[in-house]
Amino acid sequence: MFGLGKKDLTLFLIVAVMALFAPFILNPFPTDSGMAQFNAGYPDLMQRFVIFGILAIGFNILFGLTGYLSFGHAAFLGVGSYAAVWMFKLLSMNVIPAILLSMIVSGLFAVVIGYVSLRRSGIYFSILTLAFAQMSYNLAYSVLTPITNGETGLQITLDDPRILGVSATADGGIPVTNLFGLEMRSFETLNIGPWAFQFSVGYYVAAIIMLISFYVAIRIFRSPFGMMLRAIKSNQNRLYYTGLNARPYTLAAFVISGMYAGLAGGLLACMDPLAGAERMQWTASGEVVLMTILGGAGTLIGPVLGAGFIKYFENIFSKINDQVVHAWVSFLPDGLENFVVAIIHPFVGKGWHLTLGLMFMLIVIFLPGGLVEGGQRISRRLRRKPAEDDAKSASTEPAE
Amino acid sequence: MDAIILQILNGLDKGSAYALIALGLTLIFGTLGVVNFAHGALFMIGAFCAVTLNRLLTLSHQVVDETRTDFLGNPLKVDVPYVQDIFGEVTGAAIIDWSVPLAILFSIPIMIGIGVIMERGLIKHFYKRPHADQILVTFGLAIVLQEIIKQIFGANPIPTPAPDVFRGSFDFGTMLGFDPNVIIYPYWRLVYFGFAAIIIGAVFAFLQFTTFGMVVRAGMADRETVGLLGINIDRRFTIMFGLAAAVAGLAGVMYAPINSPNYHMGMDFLVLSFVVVVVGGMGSLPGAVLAGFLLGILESFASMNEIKSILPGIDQIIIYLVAIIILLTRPRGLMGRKGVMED
Amino acid sequence: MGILEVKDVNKRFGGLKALSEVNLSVVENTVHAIIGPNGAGKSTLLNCLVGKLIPDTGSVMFDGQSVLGRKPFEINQMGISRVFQTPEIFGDLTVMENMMIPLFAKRDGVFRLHAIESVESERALRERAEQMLEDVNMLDKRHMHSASMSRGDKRRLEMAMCLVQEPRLLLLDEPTAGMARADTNNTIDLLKQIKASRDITMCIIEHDMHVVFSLADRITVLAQGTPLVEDVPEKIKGHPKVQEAYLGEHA
Amino acid sequence: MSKTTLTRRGVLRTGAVAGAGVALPTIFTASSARAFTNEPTGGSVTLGFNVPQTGPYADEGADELRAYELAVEHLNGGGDGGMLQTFSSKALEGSGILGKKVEYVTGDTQTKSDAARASAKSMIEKDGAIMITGGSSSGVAVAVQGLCQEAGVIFMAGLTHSNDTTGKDKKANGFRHFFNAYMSGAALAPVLANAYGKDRKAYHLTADYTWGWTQEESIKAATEALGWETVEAVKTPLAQTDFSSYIAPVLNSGADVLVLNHYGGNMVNSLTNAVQFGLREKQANGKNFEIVVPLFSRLMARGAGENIKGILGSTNWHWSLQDEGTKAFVKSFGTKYGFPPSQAAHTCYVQTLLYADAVQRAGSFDPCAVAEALEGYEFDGLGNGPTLYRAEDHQCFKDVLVVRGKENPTSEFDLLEVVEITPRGQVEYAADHPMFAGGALGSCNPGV
Repeated sequence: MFGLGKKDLTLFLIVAVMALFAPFILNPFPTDSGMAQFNAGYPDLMQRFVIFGILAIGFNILFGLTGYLSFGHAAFLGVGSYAAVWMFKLLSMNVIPAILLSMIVSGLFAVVIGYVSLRRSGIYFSILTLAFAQMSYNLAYSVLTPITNGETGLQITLDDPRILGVSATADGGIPVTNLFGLEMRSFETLNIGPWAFQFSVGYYVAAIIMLISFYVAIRIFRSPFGMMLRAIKSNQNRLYYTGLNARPYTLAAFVISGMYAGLAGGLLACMDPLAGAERMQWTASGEVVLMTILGGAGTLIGPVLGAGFIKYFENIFSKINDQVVHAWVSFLPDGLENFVVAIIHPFVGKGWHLTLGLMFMLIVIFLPGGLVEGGQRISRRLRRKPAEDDAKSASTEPAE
Repeated sequence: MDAIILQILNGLDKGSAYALIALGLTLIFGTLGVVNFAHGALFMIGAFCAVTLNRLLTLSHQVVDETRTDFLGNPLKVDVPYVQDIFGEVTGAAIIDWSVPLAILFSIPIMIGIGVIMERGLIKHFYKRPHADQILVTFGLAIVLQEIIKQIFGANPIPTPAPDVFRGSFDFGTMLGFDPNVIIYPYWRLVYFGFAAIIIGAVFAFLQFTTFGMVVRAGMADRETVGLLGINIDRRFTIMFGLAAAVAGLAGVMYAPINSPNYHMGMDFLVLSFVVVVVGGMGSLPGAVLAGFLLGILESFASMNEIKSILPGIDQIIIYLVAIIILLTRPRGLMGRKGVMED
Repeated sequence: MGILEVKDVNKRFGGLKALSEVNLSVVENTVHAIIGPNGAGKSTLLNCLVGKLIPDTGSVMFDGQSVLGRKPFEINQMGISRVFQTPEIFGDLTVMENMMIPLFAKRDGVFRLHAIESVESERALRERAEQMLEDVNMLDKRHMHSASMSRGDKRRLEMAMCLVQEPRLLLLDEPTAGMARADTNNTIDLLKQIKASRDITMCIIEHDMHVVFSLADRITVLAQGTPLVEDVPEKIKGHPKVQEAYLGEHA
Repeated sequence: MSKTTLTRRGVLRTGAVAGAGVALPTIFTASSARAFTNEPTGGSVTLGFNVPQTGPYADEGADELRAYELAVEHLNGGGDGGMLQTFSSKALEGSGILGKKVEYVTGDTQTKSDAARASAKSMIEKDGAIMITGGSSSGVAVAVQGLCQEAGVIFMAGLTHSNDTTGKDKKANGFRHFFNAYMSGAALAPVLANAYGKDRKAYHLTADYTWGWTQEESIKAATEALGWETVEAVKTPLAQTDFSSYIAPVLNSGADVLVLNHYGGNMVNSLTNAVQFGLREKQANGKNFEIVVPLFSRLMARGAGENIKGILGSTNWHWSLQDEGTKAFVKSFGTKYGFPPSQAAHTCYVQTLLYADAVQRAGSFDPCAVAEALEGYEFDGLGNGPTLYRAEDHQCFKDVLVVRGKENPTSEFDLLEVVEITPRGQVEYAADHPMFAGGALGSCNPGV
């Protein structure tokens, strides 16, 4: 079905079901319990999960397949966001033209950067992409402020000359991003007992686009083109002597991957019409790399898991303060309670970076293949298959 | 003319810092083949060695000064360092004043220790792993290290002054026949430049003239062959890692008076030092040093008003622009060898 | 007129004269061996044929067209395939995928963005790949991860990858270097079988005389960058100039 | 877990959502049932404290958070009440806001506009925060202010000094208590002219982003009006850590004053570098060479150590002020944490009180009602003397402090001494002043 193999189809359907039921899955704790802090099922974070998932899927097409490690991928994310916000400012608050323009602009950007950077390979390529992205970031923050609004980030204002649409709504507000009238920010809440589930229009738009992107990525992985990209990673020399030119293949992969990043950037702007220069900083590029490696580079689902993992820490762990920790352990005697809080304190709230750093190290030390390998190990245990068998099947289908 | 001389001086100084960090990074790349994202953190820890020693020397007991009050209106408690109790007021104050140079001695064993523990405990297990895994684990380590420093010392920069005698600046211009105050340069920065030159020289001499260095250089050129010769290259690599950590740490110690250390200074330098290493050419020590000074000087030139007025924002991007140009014209950087980190 | 014509080729590396006045003519549908002691310039010559090096002077014509200045992939598209000294295959891919890539290259040229169709759906190509694998007795290994195979199998796979493109000229760079006797004999058998079963021109660079005399129709002896003799194997065997060139080394 | 054990802290957490749970099981409660975004329905109300917890401003963020916790404590009737006793409005009684217990959630802005918005959105969407406050940079303030406008909650800005926050980027739902670059210039210039004379040549180093530019513009205008000449104004990259190549040419440029339009880490480094170059011991044009740091932050100044001694700058507030409000605040903050509060802590504390008071006076949490209560509101007793929240741009007008780095500090907190308290009248400007032109407040948005 859909031109996918059985395994791919299963994977796709699992992802689709998870994406569609995310508001339930991510909100497992009743809202009035102490654990509600760990709920991730609110629109903004769910949107971020799928949008950064798109970014990581796209990055993986380049890095996972060809092995070219771009350290400047965030530049495309940023350019995509700027393009989308300019579309909102100048044309219409409809998200479709914004998304299209963000993909086109980032694609063009990727052609230029890719054409130059792909003349080198290995770490030289990484540094070239890094240099381009840092230049973009530094200029966007300073000299290019008329286009990017610098430090603050490009926003929608009340005096935008919107061609199709109004500059301001009747009650003097700024119009809202929408899909043919369906507002991205609107949501419905479903209360079942002590649980509250939020269904956001923006999330579902982003989720459907993520599923399409994921589907396209699977097709690319299984296509002759995807195979060529893996061949490039494996042995470029042989490829040249087999009558194939690696350069256009890598450039195509780079551009596709850049357009994915642009799409993600455009979607970020659709959900929240602001484009900040920090989106292009090297730390943001590094984050994409980390997401992909953390989840499992070269695997289909890994990067999405990695993206979710990092965004979860960023948004959930950073919000846990001492007051919250006290609430969790309030059943303990006061002295012990303070002791436990003191232990947890360095790892949450302002210490969320510490936890994230530790998680990076633990995962890469104990799960060399990333989160996907963790999943594989668990399922292997469950199935109680001989380990050999799986090792073989895993190695024959490296792109799973 | 005077402006150019001035910026060359500035560039040499910036270049010293770049070159020192890049040197250690290249040692690790070249010998161990490891992409060490935690190298910036080692530089930062070096700077905090200076802070720590300063703190240790100023460990104090409090004496109540009845004549003054604190912000809540209570009698003011004045800190009296133990060092002054032991060595007397004047000598004690002098020791505190010289805490940064003293921290050089203090930091060497600490940095070597940290380097060796890092290599034995963590990096060793990643020699055969893909570069991507190395990046992830060392990046994780860098975050952990800087968060630990943040928990201890806070996020704000901590002033760590140089000894009093190095305050102020030296007037080069008068030596060269310019007017006074045209070409001035802080004493401490001269010290830093000299110090960097000594360290770089020492590392090169060590690699050039000792058997140990010869083995390591051979290992950098062809690791497998050296291994086949029955030489225990692993132990030497551990020592090399310790050495690289010490070089980064010393760069940090001496840098503390130039810019007050803060917990994220390592990350600020990390990207730049990678650019320097790659522009110099992977695995080339002279390349790293050369690139460090080159980029430092170019960065200084780019900050001149005359150049900025022609090319606005050039100082924002100069390093990256130069890196791109060099990598496009010289595929393996200034002095890189073929086949190192190209896949 | 041979299918491959090398005329007056010179190549210097700094002060070192690697090739001087090399002339070579390879006749269609024959096996032509190039032998010579170490440093005779065999590999340099081969690299000039496939576009990796460009000669300083002279011409290299394949089927009437110059190959000079063309990139390796363009030369492959002209119908020249190359087998390397150490087998160059796509180690991360399965044997079947290794076979599919040259077929795509043959059908679609140096680049085509077919990113949405699946490899699975290319029936005709798959059948040809399977046929070729059967010819080299590797069909049962088609799902194997190619990096995990023995060196002999890798060599076979590499040859299959070259042959499946139906090249008009197959260049082999010391195909048995570093092989055990048994593997060497297998390779000779394989090459004999190839030679017998299809119209193909082969140009072998080889060190091992056993291989050369089992296969070659004509032999060129290269020494110090210049061809010494060119003749049929029987005549080469006792040739004084050849013995002189190999003196103390091989004989 | 916390439901059965109703300890002190347990109650604190449960209240927020109790209201939502009562109406079970309503399927698809239309969110429009509420009159405005996150209308508190239970016995408590949630405020969102969005401060930098990682990155270079983490310490400033931590101090802001301390102030917020103190404010919440005071609003709920705990502690000694702090400024509630000195505040001119007596609407607040220490029983929460409108009888609802005040709770809070915290988040990390990372000093990035993107992350700050994500954090604020999570507070609004997940935690039901009715008001967002905090931040330590203008970029973040403007970005979060924009978000709050769209989401329909009130934004009480933390530390933000750019003219734009209440200038071209002003929003109906956003309010700033902190002073701005224009006020810095207006307060500082006369003091500078007094101390260093009217015949001075200034050399500006300016952080190359929006805040830096507005500050440079403001200081230039104010000093030039008093007769100073601007020799050169050089932009420095934000990421710059070593300013030597920017400072080295200063002495030879003919200037005799260096103005550092830098903040935070930039300020610490550029000032340290300038002192290293010995600029302060030099003479130029026959006068002593001087350095000016227009926006001083005591917390950040600590990083520059001895280098700040004798240097003039402006600040929003300082703990050594002797008015009753300041004394009360410093006392309760100092007693709780053991050291005096920073200006960031002060503005955040005051903003929380002002918000709570406005709700109390309006009798509703409705953002539009709150905004109306704040607009044009005159108050006193919160430090800085009598203060006005101007209706036209939601900027507070109050006294501004000119400070100098102290020569003989008694502790690491005692770094600045107040040179002059510039009266409000001197720093006021018209709402349509060209430096604040462009943009419009728009209309208040109650959300939903």
